[in-house]
Amino acid sequence: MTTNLDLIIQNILNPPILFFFLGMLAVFVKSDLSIPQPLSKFFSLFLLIAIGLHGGYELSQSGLTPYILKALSLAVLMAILVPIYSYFILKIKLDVYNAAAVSATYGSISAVTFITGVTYLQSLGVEYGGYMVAAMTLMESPAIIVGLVFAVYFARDKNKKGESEKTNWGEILREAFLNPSVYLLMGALTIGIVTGKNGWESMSPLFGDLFKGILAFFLLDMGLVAAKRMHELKKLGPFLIIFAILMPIVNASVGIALAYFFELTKGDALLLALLSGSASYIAVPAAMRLSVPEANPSIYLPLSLAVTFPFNISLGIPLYYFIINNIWS
Amino acid sequence: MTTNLDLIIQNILNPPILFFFLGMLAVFVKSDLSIPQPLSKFFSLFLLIAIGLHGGYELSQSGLTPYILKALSLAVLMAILVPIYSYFILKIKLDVYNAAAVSATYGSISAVTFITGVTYLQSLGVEYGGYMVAAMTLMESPAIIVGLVFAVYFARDKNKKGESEKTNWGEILREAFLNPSVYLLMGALTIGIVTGKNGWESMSPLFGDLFKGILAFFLLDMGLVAAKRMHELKKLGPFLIIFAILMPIVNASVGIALAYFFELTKGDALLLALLSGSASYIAVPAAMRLSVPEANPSIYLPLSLAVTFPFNISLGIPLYYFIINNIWS
Amino acid sequence: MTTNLDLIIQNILNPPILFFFLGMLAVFVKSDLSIPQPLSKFFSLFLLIAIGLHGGYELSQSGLTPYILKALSLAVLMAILVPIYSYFILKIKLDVYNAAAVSATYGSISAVTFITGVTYLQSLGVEYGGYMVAAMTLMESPAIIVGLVFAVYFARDKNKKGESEKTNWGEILREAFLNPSVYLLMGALTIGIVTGKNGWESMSPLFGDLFKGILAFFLLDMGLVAAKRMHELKKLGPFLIIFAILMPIVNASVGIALAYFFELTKGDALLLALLSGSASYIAVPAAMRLSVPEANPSIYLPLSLAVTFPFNISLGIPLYYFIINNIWS
Amino acid sequence: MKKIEIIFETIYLNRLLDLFSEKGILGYTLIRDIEGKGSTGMKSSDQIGDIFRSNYIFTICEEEKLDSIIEGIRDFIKRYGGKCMVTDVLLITPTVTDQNLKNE
Amino acid sequence: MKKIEIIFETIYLNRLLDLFSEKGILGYTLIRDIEGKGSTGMKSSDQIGDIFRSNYIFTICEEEKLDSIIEGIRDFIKRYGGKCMVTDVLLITPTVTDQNLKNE
Amino acid sequence: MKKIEIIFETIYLNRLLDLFSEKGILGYTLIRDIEGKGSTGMKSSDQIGDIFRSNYIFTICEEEKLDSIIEGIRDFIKRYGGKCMVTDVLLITPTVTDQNLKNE
Ligand SMILES: Nc1ncnc2c1ncn2[C@@H]1O[C@H](COP(=O)(O)O)[C@@H](O)[C@H]1O
Ligand SMILES: Nc1ncnc2c1ncn2[C@@H]1O[C@H](COP(=O)(O)O)[C@@H](O)[C@H]1O
Ligand SMILES: Nc1ncnc2c1ncn2[C@@H]1O[C@H](COP(=O)(O)O)[C@@H](O)[C@H]1O
Ligand code: NA
Ligand code: NA
Ligand code: NA
Repeated sequence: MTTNLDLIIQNILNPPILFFFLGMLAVFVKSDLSIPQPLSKFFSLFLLIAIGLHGGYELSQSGLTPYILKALSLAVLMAILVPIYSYFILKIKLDVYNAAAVSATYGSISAVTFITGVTYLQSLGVEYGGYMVAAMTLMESPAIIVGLVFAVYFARDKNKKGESEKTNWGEILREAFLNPSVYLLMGALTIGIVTGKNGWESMSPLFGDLFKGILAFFLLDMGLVAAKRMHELKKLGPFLIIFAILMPIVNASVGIALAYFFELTKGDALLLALLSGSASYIAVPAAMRLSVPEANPSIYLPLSLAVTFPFNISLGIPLYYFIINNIWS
Repeated sequence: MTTNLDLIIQNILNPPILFFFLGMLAVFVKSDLSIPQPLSKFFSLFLLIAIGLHGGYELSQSGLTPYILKALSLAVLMAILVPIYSYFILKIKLDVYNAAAVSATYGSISAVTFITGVTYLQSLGVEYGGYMVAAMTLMESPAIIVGLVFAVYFARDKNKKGESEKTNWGEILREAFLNPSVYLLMGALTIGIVTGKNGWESMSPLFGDLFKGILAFFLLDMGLVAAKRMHELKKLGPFLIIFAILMPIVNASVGIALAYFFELTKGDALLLALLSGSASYIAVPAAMRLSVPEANPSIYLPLSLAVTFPFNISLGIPLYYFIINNIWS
Repeated sequence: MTTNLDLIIQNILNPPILFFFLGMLAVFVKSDLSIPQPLSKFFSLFLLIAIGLHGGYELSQSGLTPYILKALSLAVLMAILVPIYSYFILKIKLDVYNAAAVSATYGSISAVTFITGVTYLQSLGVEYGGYMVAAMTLMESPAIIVGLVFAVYFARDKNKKGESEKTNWGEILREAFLNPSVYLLMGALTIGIVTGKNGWESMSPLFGDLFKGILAFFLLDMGLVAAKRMHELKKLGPFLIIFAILMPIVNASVGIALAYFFELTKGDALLLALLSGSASYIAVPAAMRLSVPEANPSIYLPLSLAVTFPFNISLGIPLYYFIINNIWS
Repeated sequence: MKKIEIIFETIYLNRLLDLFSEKGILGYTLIRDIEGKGSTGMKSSDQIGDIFRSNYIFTICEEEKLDSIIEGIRDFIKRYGGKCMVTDVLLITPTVTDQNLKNE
Repeated sequence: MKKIEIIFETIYLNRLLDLFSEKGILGYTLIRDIEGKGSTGMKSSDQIGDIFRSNYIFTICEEEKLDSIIEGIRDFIKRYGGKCMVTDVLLITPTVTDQNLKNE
Repeated sequence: MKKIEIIFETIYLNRLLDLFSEKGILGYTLIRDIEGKGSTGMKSSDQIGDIFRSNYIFTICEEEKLDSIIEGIRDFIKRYGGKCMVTDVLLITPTVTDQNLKNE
């Protein structure tokens, strides 16, 4: 029987995770290590395409079964629920704009957290469904809309005094559904579905075999960037830091409960938990900066990038799996 | 028996082609997807080196047979013929400078069109010769010289009134034969020939196995860039747009006729047709901008990049193969 | 029996070496070939991580035997000896600052020279130890300290007249031991040791299989950069050029003598010779520019990059191996 | 002529360009991914994602247009942050007479 | 001193540098791959190939040299397009006296 | 206000930023990896490693601070090389009155 500690060690003794901490350490010891921005972009484009293509290929093999539809529905449900209840928790300490932005951030997902969970399941030999990539794609956008509706609705009074700034919903919807992450993921997913087995076979030497190596490279970069933002946490106070650690656990637990109730497999349950518990650090922050400039990015970005992300990939994954493992068996 | 439609679908259901259209679509729906320039550069360097190395390796295995010399001679012949007759067609509507620049563009080749044709032949299981890479290399430069000779010769009178700007033939020859594309292709080809089987085996995990994946990545980028230039087509009028679709078909047909007459194999015939029918969008436009600044790049670049290239890789390849298939059998 | 010439040809008919000369040639014939800086960075990060991970993995399999400790000690000894005697040779012609900077450059190592030697040994089928990567890591920093001690000690009098510029040893030590090259190499080595066989298996499709291809790409870039610096050599005079060719031979010979005396294997002896004979062109020049701004980078960089590096990877490697092969047998 | 330089967050580029075309500014030069420090902390070029990244843009315009443009930019900065500077420049055109140079 | 700023198409870089050395300009600073919009449409940095890409260069020179340089640049722009601006600057050198600063 | 522009070797960035904070400069804008030529030869952006690479930085400051800052920069340049220029600029702030524009 594997203990909780074994599960953590199994997760941490994984080169990608260790490269993340190597990146963080570089900042703490003031090494000048840096990764130019075009490379970050390359790694993240690569990962999105790879995740999409592989998920699409698996969907092309499995087809759209009732079980899959159930899993996808649960995912969308979580993507709408999480930002709603997060908003009201956050309103305790934050103003309307910041509460809306932070709740949107936590309502959406982190693709890298997701795939770190996938490699964890692979290392344990636990099965999971390729359709969870579709679930992830569906979960990226709703929180942006929910967050914005809150911001617009609850800030009505303030706006009245200022000049009549009409909310440009067209731009916001485009930002929510066509931002580069969502667009590329959907596109690659579709190409994966359409080209099926042949397509995947021609693409897998790049997008399959090299996946873990590129993930390690990208996590090295994320470690650098996350550590550089850490100093901003000091200004945020304990409420938000605690939020950024407890909220993922709460959201993941709600995801696990739903997964249990609707009889998902253990692997799918972990991925739903991770998607629910993870927070966005690329797509949603960009959307919020554009549509809610009043919110302070030095709140929502460091929380997501420098607290929730490291927590999830190091301790969160084994913790959620420990819970699932105990409940399911 | 495969029908024409099957051939098209076989070609289009290819991840690289689909990624090209995914890139175009991103621009049309105004997604912010973008690929930083150093990555474009990486992909194009990669593809040139990979094509060169592999072609060189195959040449090192086959040696220089009379058949190969015949194929190479036909290629050079086409590279000289096409810009000559194109010039006189283009003079109907364009001035000397623009006619020269467009004809040079269409007389030269597009390496990515070529390799898309190669992957198409591979998917059909049709044989072709690695020496066609050498043919491609030989076809890059002549059109630059032909175009320039036209520009200098027919624009003599105009030049007389202006200050005596002497044509710097040294710079132009260097641009024609030593521009980065030609140089790298020739260099990699030579290295491939010299290092033979051992060399290719050590390089193929990068330059062989990952080829299709990188091609997909690069075509995504080309889709973005091509779509961004499309708005310029409106200003060009129907003559040029029709030219950019009909001319590839004409040039490919001449190539097919020569290939048939000189008894090339079906695979080699397709590649000769594609080389003849494709137009340059990197090396020749750069050479023309330098040596014929009077020509308008908003004519020759969009025609090649936003009309001929998409046409060739989607419909041209199966169309030319359909013709060849019917004639040869 | 392989002759010396065979050994050279065996080394030169290697795609990575040929790509280096292709890069140099591009500059000499004035082709516009260029590789954007983010790609150089990518290749060098890739190579450092790959070398570290693989060395760490091999160390995890071998453990730390007395033989390995012996090899590591010899490496450190060479890293301290070389800059000391180099300094006094260089003082014949150079001032304190430049002598210190050049001797630090030659006391440290070039990772790419090292791995070119490794691929050479592989092509000959000669065994060598993965722990030599640890030896290399240990050899990077000491020369920086030695060079600086010389600069500070022998330049005391000069400094007295100027404003009292205290040497910032904290910054210098960080630069010596935590510069990006050393940091990443140490980090990857550690991750390789900690994650062992499983870790390496998940990373090797990227960092193992693609190694030679990326090395070829990086050497193409180094060829371009080295050739661009060559014109600076004219100003340096014969003493320094001769130094840059003879010194590697001397240092390698001392390394070979030590290796023979302490009974290292032939493969390890070649790598020790190469590490001793190679000169740094990234980490040490950066450290010197920071801590000895009085030294002229147009002396130490071109010597290392445009003379010693090309010499070592083309003629040095087979020469040193020829010597070893004759002595050991 | 006047040179108007603006430093602003990358993410608001389209809005600034919209403002430019509203105000009849037809030409500009843009440098992406610069870095900087100011009252809102550090902007660096090696972010993951587009937050905390800056661009630099400048436009040369006639003095008559200046007031109207500056007004728009002031609103922009009030809402989205950033810095704006104005300097005098002499624009060299192929047709300008040498006289202009002397009179600057 | 005068600061001469030029925006030009990347592809003509060598020709501009030739012009500089012809005119005795020994120092310059260059920023590659900028973007911009003007009468000849958009120049962007994410092209495939070198067409429609721009560079930015500036050089500080003595006022006496200005006329001759500007004349060369005017011809350059006439033939190859681009924009050029001139401003007054004070060059700080390690040896300059504080007097200069006051007199600007 | 004054605009101080400095071109310096990449490797000395931290030392220049230290100087800035010593002198009370709180804001600056930085463009990395520019290229250039001067008395110390070519600096290009496609080096391997950090030697022979340049950055460009500018800071807007009040005229009163200028002398003290320039003095620091002069020492910096004497030791580490580089170039520095000063120009007059008008800083547009959200609160400045239109009066300022006219009076420049
Ligand atoms: N005093 C200054 N000098 C030059 N650039 C500045 C200055 N203050 C701010 N900036 C630039 O303007 C950006 C935004 O400034 P701020 O809105 O004050 O954070 C900074 O990231 C810098 O790039
Ligand atoms: N009014 C302007 N202000 C600033 N930059 C300009 C302006 N007009 C043109 N430019 C720059 O000069 C380049 C060439 O301009 P043009 O020759 O007018 O197309 C453009 O791509 C811009 O980068
Ligand atoms: N006259 C000049 N005009 C513009 N930039 C210059 C000039 N002289 C030098 N520079 C810049 O300053 C850097 C250092 O100059 P130097 O210390 O003279 O080698 C050069 O690489 C250029 O980027
Ligand atoms: Na979530
Ligand atoms: Na052609
Ligand atoms: Na050494």
